[in-house]
Amino acid sequence: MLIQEYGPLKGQMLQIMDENGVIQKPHLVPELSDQEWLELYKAMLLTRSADNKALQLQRQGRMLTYAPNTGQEAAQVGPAAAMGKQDWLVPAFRELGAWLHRGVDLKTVYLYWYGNEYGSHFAEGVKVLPIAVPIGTQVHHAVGIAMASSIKGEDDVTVTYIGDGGTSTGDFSEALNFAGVFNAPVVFIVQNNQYAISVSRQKQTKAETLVQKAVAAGIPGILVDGNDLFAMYAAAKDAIDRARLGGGPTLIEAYTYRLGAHTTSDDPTKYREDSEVAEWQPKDPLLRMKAYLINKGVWSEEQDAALSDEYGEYALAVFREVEEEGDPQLEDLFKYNFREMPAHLREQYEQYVQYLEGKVK
Amino acid sequence: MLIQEYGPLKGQMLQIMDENGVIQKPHLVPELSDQEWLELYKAMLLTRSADNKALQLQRQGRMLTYAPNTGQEAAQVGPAAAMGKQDWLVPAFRELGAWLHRGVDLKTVYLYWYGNEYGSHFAEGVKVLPIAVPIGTQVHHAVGIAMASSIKGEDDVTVTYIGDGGTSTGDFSEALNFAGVFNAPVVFIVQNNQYAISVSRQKQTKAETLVQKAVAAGIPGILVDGNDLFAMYAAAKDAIDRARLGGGPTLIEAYTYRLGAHTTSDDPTKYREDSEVAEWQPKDPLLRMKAYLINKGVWSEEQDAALSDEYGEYALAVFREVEEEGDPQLEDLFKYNFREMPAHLREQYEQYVQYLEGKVK
Amino acid sequence: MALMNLITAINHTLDLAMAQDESVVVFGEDVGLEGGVFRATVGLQEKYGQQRCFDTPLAESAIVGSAIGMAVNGLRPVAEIQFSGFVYPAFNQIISHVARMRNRTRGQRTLPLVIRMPHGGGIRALEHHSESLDTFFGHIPGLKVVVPSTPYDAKGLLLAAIRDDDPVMFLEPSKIYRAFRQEVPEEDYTIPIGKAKVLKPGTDLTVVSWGAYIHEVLKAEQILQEEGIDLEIIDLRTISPIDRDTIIESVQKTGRFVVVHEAARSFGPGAELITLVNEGAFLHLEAPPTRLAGFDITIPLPRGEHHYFLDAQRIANGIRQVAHF
Amino acid sequence: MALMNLITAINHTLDLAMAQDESVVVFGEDVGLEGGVFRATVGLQEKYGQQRCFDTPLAESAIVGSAIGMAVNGLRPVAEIQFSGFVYPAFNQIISHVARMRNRTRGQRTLPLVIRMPHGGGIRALEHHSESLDTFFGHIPGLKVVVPSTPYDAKGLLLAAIRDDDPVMFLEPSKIYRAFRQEVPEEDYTIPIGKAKVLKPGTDLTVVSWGAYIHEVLKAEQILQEEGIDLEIIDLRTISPIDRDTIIESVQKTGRFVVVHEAARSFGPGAELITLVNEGAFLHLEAPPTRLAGFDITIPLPRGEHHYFLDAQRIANGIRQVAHF
Ligand SMILES: Cc1ncc(C[n+]2csc(CCOP(=O)(O)OP(=O)(O)O)c2C)c(N)n1
Ligand SMILES: Cc1ncc(C[n+]2csc(CCOP(=O)(O)OP(=O)(O)O)c2C)c(N)n1
Ligand SMILES: [Mg+2]
Ligand SMILES: [Mg+2]
Repeated sequence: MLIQEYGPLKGQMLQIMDENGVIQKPHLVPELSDQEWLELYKAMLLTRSADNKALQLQRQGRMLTYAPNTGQEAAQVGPAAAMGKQDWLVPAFRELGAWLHRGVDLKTVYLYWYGNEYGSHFAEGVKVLPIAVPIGTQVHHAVGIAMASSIKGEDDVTVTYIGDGGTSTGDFSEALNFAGVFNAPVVFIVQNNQYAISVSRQKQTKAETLVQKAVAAGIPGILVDGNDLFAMYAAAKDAIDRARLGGGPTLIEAYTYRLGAHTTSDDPTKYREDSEVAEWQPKDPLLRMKAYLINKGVWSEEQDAALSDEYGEYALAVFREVEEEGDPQLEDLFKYNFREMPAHLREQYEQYVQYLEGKVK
Repeated sequence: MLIQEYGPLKGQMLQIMDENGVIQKPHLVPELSDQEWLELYKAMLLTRSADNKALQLQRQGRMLTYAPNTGQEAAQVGPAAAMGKQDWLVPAFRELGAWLHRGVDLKTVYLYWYGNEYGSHFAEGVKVLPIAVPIGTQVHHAVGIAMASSIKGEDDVTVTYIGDGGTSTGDFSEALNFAGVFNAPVVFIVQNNQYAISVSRQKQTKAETLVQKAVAAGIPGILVDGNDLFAMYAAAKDAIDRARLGGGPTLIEAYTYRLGAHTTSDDPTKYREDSEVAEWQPKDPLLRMKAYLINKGVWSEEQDAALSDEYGEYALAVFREVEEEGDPQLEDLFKYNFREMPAHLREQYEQYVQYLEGKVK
Repeated sequence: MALMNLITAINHTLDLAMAQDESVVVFGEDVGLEGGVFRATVGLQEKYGQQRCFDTPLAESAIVGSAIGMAVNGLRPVAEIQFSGFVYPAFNQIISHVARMRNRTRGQRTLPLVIRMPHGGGIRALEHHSESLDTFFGHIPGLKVVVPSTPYDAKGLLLAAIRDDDPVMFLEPSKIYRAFRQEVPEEDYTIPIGKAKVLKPGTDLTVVSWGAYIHEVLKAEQILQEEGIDLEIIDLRTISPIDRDTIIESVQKTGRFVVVHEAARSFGPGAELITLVNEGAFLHLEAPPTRLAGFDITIPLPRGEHHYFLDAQRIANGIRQVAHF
Repeated sequence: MALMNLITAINHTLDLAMAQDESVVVFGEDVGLEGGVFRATVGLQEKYGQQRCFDTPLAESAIVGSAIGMAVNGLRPVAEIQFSGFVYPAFNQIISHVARMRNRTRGQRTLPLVIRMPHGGGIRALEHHSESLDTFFGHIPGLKVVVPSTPYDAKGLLLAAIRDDDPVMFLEPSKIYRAFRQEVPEEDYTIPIGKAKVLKPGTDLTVVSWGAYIHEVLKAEQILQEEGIDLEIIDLRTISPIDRDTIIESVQKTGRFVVVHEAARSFGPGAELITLVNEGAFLHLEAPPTRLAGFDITIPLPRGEHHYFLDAQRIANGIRQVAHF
């Protein structure tokens, strides 16, 4: 078990493929075919393309606020791919790669960042919770979902995400502790992208690693190179399998970097050096994986460029649909607060409709 | 430094004097004279006597709810004695031994459990915060006080208490983390008395020890036999000295046992076996310390019985004062919400006074 | 039928709900082994096992937050908060998620959960054990808020709450947990959430109250009846959504309105009711609609708390002034 | 004098307060190095050092809880919460301690602290970035709650808040952070907390509002003025304690009352104001006192938020009905 070697206090970080796309720990490479790895790379590429498109659209004033995830694709696609079909995903708010891989439509994602509640309404059967904006809150939901699975005697596993900033919230510790006490089949993935808006990881906690926070709850943890798809897949698979067999929760720290801004409202040059970003650029999870696949002979720069364009066009087409859909129905703002609209709410709605009609005539 | 040997993950518990009152680690005995140890023993005895008296009075219907601390005296008096005159104490709610030793009048304590707000108003210069009933909240105050000391360049240290149950609150983790980040001169003492009302320590967390929660915040910690006055004094002194010199926070787990009920509203036989209590009885911190002092020839059973009676009478006399003081002034209920009573509050007060007067005539 | 007090009625109702529906789970601090500090859950762990009735660590945010997850994943959680004064750590979960998940997901994720807690004071308890949270919860769009005043109502309302597909805050007036017993049918029945109850019809003045205070109002009614003042008394039962129609109909008839509540006066629930009366019965008003409420102070410790709470005398006094306006 | 918008006025005021009083410290998430996500604290860390202006870890309960400790130990902390929607984790500290420490200790431990936060919506932001918390804070005994509506007022009120020996919740309408600039004197001045301001005297109807909405009310006034309706407009400025006298005097004169607020309608701040008007000017009322308020729904995401917020047209429409009652 990986935990033995890469546990919270081992001072080791699990890396299978190095920064040049060379496999360093062949015995740890998960048993997927080259074709399957290629598919996961494509999932990362789609994520990157959709991300870039969103940023571009935002600059054009067509998308609202957007939280880019460039640089974090492996930390998202790896675990998503390691999940079983029946498993639950409980995201924070920056997990595009995981959403898409777990079956959330890109259109839904774009609707969200476009400012439409339907962006949190997923297709039937997609076991993903909506974005949780208040940092730290979602991990409780994940634990509760996992507890319910145990109580019902089902073997679904729940995977949840949180940021490095999120690990300072009391909610994070409480949730780890609950998960430990109830032996909940849940995997916590901390995307340590080194920043919480402008606050660096060093200012967030004196702990040397974030994974060592698992010790407080008495649960296992593992520190992983979050930009290594192989390592992220392997660690997540290990934790998910263990959870499914009744082994309880695991904390995974995905050590990565937010290459872009916090959101489109943020200007990272105010709080970090370009040189720091430049150091992380070559560690880009896509570059590595592409190098690996090209080396393996199953992919080429040409194919890559073409697919990237294709995804970009696809993303644009999806966004056009979102734009065409326009604003939500007025009634929708009132309709979903309760199963049945209470009298006072109906009255507020109807009076407003009357007002709008009066205004129109 | 003790932390080296008894740190969070060493699996060792600091014990200097064993359960029979025999010193096992002479080199670790803090440098106090026999007379000074005797004084600390007396402080524990006073605590025990005041506790017993409160329980007795409560059974007579004269005291309201009371939270006994029998069995936890060493965990309270030890650290209180290790503090400097200028240091702050931020209690939870079961720290009678610490309050008394830090200069809180027994009368004030009794006023509190008698249901009078003056029980949270201490004599001038007593640097103790009132009881914090909402579990976990007080540790933030302690960190803030300590941060202020640093900011002002003063070298006061803050000591704060929390229970084993309290370590599950998000507040506890947040506070440890803040303390670490700001290198705050604060010492957290977890009184692990094995229960949070009916919930046993084992159900509170999967962590093997509570002190290992320090790891999450990257701060030092030490597990201590909470019924050993020598060990509690030594650990606290070590941590306080380090904090005063700029070494930052420490977490101390005082491993102890609540020999009595949670409060006078609680019936512990509902959730624990008598045999368990019986096992802990001989570990009583007073028994041990008394044995030590008698062995040393500075104390005797006779003196002990006499002093215990004396303290009991003293406590009763203090309580009579409390009873005689009667109910608080009506105006006091309104007067202290703000520096100046706002108009609406004054009106509410005056109307009520009018009502009362009207009723009387 | 059996004689039950409020707490035994709640215990009986939880038992019934758990027996009928496997998805009902009950948890909180001291809820399992001990059966709750007020003994609302006594016997349930023994009967239904540790999977369905259990103790949690001391963490209210986690209690409510995990209840959300359980509700998402097919259970009907009934979480206990030990006292209303300890629910604040869970406010983030309650406001940000409990109340909003349905709307956020446009109806896709519903949260059939109940959060129970002892509510209000008058039990000579320590600080924070006496808080009234009507306004806080009432002001949050997306929550239903219920306060029963009798064992019979508690059963019917709690069963309705557990079966409701939306989250319900169930506030139990701790002062009357054991105050009196009442015949409560063993069988299944529900009382609709959102409906007030006219406890006593009358012609001169409408009084609205709920929870423990209803019983003081009923005593005040006796005093005033002798003086020839005929009150119409309404037990609100649901704080949100408020049953406006029942109240407004009543005030249109009586022309006078008094609301009696334990919570602090300013921004309290009385303000909402008075405003509803203004909105629905302004032209019928013969006297200023009036609130008899807690002072705007922190609830005093036991030695002073009797000043805070309204008794029948004070209530009668307040109502009398409005009746004679 | 210098031209300032609301956010620059706040920045200038914090600077002034820190320069004058060493005990003033400023902190919160992104407050130090970056100078705040809205740039309210920009330049302060550079000028006063990391000890007096600093970033905290992401933990609102700890931010407020440690502020309490700092206030106990001789500082005057000014804590920033990044958005009002993220203050809920700190509710326990605010309700249980910030508001109660003075009373609990019978005046011995006072908490001279300020908790600042952007407040309300209309900035096309994500979920939780648009919440109005007037009622929540207003209902808590022991808190003062201030909402400025102009750069000039922001400075005077913030200085008053920082110098106040009691805790003040300082709610900054983020919609107008950069909406307009105004001459703000460089020198020291305070505006008393607890005093409303008559922005425009009038004879026909009293309108009370505050924060960003005041500016919509002023626009509505123009519309109605043309129709011959003469409004008296009051900027409440302090939500708690409310300046009743100013409002009641006004309503006694005009006989008509409208309160306009952004928060959800039910149990909202309008209910309190209407109740105060009932209590103080019932016999002068010529029309039902009325609230124009947010719907009882979760504030919609940007594509729907325009429906939630009241603009001058809707406000004028609502006032018109009361004027013609
Ligand atoms: C409780 C809470 N406080 C503050 C915020 C504002 N905020 C949004 S994102 C963020 C930083 C989050 O950092 P991290 O957890 O590392 O996630 P990342 O943005 O790096 O993905 C903050 C402070 C929030 N959303 N919730
Ligand atoms: C936030 C909160 N939740 C619940 C309670 C009710 N309560 C009072 S004491 C207690 C148990 C505390 O256990 P622990 O921290 O171990 O302290 P001990 O009582 O053992 O000294 C509980 C649950 C509370 N006071 N505060
Ligand atoms: Mg981050
Ligand atoms: Mg304990």
